[in-house]
Amino acid sequence: MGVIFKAEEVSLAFGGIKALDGFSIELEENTITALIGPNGAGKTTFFNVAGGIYPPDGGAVYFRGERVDGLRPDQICMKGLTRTFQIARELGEMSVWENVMLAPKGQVGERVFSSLLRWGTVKKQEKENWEKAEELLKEMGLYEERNELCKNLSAGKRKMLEICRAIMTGPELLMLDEPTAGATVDETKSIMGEIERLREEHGLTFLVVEHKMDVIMNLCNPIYVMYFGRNLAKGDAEAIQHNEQVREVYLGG
Amino acid sequence: MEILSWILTIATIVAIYSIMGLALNVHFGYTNLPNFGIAGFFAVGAYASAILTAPHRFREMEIFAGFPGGVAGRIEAPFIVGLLAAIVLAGVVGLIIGIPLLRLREDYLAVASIGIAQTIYYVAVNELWLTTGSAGIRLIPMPTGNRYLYFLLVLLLLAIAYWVVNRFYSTPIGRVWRGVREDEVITASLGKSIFRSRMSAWIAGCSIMGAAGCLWAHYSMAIQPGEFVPTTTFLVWIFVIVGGLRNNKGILLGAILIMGFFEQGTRFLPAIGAPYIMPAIRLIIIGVLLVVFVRFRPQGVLPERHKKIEAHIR
Amino acid sequence: MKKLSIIAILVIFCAVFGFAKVNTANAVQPIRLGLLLPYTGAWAWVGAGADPGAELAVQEINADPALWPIHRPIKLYKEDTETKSAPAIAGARKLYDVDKVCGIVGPTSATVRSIIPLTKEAGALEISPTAGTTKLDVIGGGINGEYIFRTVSSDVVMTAGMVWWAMNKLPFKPTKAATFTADTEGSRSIKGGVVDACKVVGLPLVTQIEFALNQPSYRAELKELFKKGPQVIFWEANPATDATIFKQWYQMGYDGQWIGSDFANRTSAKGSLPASEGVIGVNPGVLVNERTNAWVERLNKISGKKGATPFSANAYDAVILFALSIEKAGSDSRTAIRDALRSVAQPPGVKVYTYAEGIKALRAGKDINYEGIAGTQDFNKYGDPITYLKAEVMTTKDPSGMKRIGTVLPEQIKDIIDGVLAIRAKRAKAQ
Amino acid sequence: MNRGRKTRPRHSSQDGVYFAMEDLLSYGLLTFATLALPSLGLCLAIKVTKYFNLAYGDIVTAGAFLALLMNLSFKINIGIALLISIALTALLGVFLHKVVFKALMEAKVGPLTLLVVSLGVGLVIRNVVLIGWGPQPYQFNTPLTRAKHLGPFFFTPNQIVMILICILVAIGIFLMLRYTQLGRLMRATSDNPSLSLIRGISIEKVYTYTWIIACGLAAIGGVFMGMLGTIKPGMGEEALVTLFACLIVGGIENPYGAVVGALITAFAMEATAIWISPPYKVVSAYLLMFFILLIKPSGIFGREKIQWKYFLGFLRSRQ
Repeated sequence: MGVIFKAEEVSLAFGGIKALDGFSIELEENTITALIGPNGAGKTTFFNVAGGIYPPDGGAVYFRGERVDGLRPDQICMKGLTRTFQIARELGEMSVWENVMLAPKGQVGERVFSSLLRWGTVKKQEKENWEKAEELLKEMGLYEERNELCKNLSAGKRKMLEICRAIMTGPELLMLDEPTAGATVDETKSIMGEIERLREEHGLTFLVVEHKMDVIMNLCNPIYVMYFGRNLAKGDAEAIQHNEQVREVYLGG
Repeated sequence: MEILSWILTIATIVAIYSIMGLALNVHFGYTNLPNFGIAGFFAVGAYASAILTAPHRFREMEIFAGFPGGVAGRIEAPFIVGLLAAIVLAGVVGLIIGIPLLRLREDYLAVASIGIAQTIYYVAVNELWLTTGSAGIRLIPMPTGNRYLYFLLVLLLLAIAYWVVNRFYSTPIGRVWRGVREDEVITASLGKSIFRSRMSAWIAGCSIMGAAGCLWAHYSMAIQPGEFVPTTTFLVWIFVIVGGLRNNKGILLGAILIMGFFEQGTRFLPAIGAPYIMPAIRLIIIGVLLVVFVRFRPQGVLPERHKKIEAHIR
Repeated sequence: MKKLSIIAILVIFCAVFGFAKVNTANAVQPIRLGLLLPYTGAWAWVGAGADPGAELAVQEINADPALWPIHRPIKLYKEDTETKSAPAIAGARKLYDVDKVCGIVGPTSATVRSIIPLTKEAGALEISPTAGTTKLDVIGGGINGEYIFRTVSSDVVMTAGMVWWAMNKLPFKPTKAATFTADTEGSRSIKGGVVDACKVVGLPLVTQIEFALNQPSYRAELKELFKKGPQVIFWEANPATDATIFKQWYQMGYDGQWIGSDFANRTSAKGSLPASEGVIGVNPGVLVNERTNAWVERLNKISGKKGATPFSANAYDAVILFALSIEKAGSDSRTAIRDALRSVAQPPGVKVYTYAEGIKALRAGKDINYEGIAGTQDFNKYGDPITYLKAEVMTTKDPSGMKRIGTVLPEQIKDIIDGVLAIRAKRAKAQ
Repeated sequence: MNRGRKTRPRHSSQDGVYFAMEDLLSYGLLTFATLALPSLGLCLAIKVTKYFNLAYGDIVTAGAFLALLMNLSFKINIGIALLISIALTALLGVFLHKVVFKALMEAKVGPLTLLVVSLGVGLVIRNVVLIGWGPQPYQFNTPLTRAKHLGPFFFTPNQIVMILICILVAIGIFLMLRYTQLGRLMRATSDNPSLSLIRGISIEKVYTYTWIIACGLAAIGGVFMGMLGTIKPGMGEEALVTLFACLIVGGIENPYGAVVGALITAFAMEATAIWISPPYKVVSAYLLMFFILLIKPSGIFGREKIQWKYFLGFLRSRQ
């Protein structure tokens, strides 16, 4: 067990407003860490910095000991860190299977000439990727909709699709931004089950932003609390629930 | 049946334009790169092949007619070299132009690419040593010797282009391109480089346009800069949008409908008043058609077809 | 949906061709003659000018059934080149294959080269009334077989005329000249001719400027042009550009005598007067005599305009030559007409001045030499005639915008033409 | 030597010195006068409506031809003809907006769709003009005058009036944008269309006024182009890409940038004609646009800094 991901004193300002103000976080391998905080605390901004959408103004982000801040999103993803989005964003005019099959890394057919010339390899890879995707879709209950266009899916299903897509990139660290938002109770359960299963069977690490406290309390350890772009508290579910500051922020904020 | 011969001429022109339509589909339909500089890449392909394959006699005649003989006619390469050069050179020009352009928002890209095509046009007009200027290059050999066989050659290349573009759609690269079209941020966060994906689509499309240019040069056997004006670009856009953006069959249909009927079929209509009125009315109809289609049927006559996974894996 | 569309296309095509077929079901099969001109696009004024000439010729030929060539009337099939290759090819293809014409009158310099392979393949005769480009000087001649002729002279002739006029007819003797031409083929052809002709007569060219057409401003170009103070400027552009050039030239207060080519015509004058007062154009023109005056009057009835429109005489001659060749050939077979052309157009035949005269002479079994309105139409070995040139001056005093000030006869400029051709032959050999 | 044009121009080669810089100043200012106002109008239209209108060039043409109609057919003085043309062209713009673009904007289609539609609209306008007037060039019926030297400048009286009008109108538009209620509304709509709706501003009204102003400016530009050169159906279409070059150089949504961009583009074009090669005059505008896009895509007045590393765009490390 080692530290897989570390952010040190990350800060970022938008036109004078400090969205991140020296925020630090450390993720242990094979854990599910939660990041909570009231709206506007900077959770999504932190995801965007870690995912490479914004380069931070100050501080550093390390993944497996390698500095990754300032890299492009695709470079970060290729290193094994995949994130999802708070509001499910889907590739609407593409079908579910295409969405999922877009994700795997190292597809030979992503090069112009290979896609035209190396038929056999491309076809073989497609079959392999689909086998993986098929299994995943079945578990997440999306298999029936595999040929649907994504824009026709319900909000919960889109969320599930997004997680499927992220998993298909074969990440080592998955950063999920509100994975159960908009999902029904059953869907929430299957998402939670999937996260737990992936951690156990594949040794993945998770960072989860979530508002549903029951989900967090059952699933995650440790929990980081964020407030106005700063660290507020860290601890297990028990400790956080009894932390005075946290209660004040949530009730008073 | 000599009427068949005329239909064959129209069909050849339609087929060559269809290839450009397919390339536009790679740019705009798949990857959302609104290329309004089609005429420029068409010109690059046409000139590359024409300069390489023009016979020595062309150069002698130029000099006799009081013009400086240029590069054209020095090399006398075979058709296949011209075709490859057209494809490669159009791709290279696309690469150079793409570096600044592909970082732009779509509508900026559209406007900037018009300027690029115009620049290529002015170069073709003014660089006499290279392009023989506005007089253009003639005596370009038709590789098959006769135009019936040439039509078959064009059909063959259209079929290849169709196959390539179709294959792009269903292979992983097509998924990446369409991912870029739908949402760049997601596609990037799934580990796909946006710039590289856009660039590969851009170059692939430009090369196909170059191939179309080469075919045109060897068909008309004489090219001149005046053919590579924005109207050419707009015509391709119009039939792609009417026929069905993102659907390769739709593009072929659109090319037949717009190019075949509006461009050539109207030759059979009686003239009204001054001779410029009928063509003007034709263009007005095309303009109105464009507005109506975008307003009421933006997906065109044939919309995008989504493949089922079962069909894909099989 | 797909099937429906395909059926719709088929129906449309059938309807269109059906329409075409019905048109041709006449009692006496007319002789089909193609007229391929730019009715739209950059050179629309050329098509508009030449069209009435061809119409007039057909009207005169068809007027008396007794004088119909091979006892059939002539019917014109018109196609538009849009001044672009693709429509020109499609148009010519339609003329040869659908309308089954026996030959084509047209098109212009811009598109003629795209049509040549088609004409060659059809084995037909093509007479261009408007393509003056020097690039046709060799093409139509012996190398490719004799299928391209023109009733307009090569730009070599016109430029020789321009330079001749500058040397002989101006109130002063020029010592410095300049060219000011657009970057189009026609203009470059003119420029090349002027450059060589000036060499022949020994007129130094101090400045040679090329410019892009249709710009909003030519001030910088004009400034550059007059830097070395040329007294004569040989120029060619297009009507829209002429208007800008002359307005700005006038505003900038420059001097100098402008001499233009066939592009210095009434369309150009209407656009650029009064700034272009005094500008001279040397272009293919009819002689001024009773015969041509009567011809112009007849033409005016058709065109509805005053005076001879550009290239109308050339188009007229081309159609007449076709009709005479058909009569001479005795059929409307394409190759037969082609082979008959020289024996109706040039010496040693009997000189004839009208169609009626010519056909009567032919029926009497004589060889003829048609002397056209635009020129003698005696073809040299390249299929080119040396036509009459006229000099006109742009002036507000004439309601049409241009007044004729003189004629240039072939014999006057023969030396210059021979000199230019010699220079070019030498240059081609040196390569 | 002929026709009484005895007066030699003061600055011909006989006088020895050739002041290319002076020429540049005069020619550049005149080209600027034809580009500045349509460029400003196009800028306002893009700023408020958020799409690139390819029909704008043809609206310029329409403005010129409407003035021509007044000037030639109804024998109205060119000044009054210009005013009438401004009104009519503004009407045309509002008509186009209400009939074609409004519905599409309400349907929330992307800017690219509107761009393609405007292409079709432009085709229609251009060819209607062609049917009405034919392909030949026209001139306004204005007296022909010689240019005179005024210090370093070399203008005809009409051209001086044109340059003055151009500068005054541009200043007027800037003041309007800054100090009037309409100007504030336009800027508010530009910054945040949805917010303007919430605050009870009728966004439709702002669009209408924007089109009136943009098309009015287009008409002035068209008439000026016609005064300097000729009037023909393709004139606006040919100018359109140059106008876009002006905008991109200055910064697409910045009115000051549009005018300064027009100034820079005009001088670059004339400098190319003087020192490099006349046929490449227009190309220099495109290349300038290309260069600005390369180093500073938001234009000279844009917010971001010049990014020289964009030259190696494909190697850059950030999105």
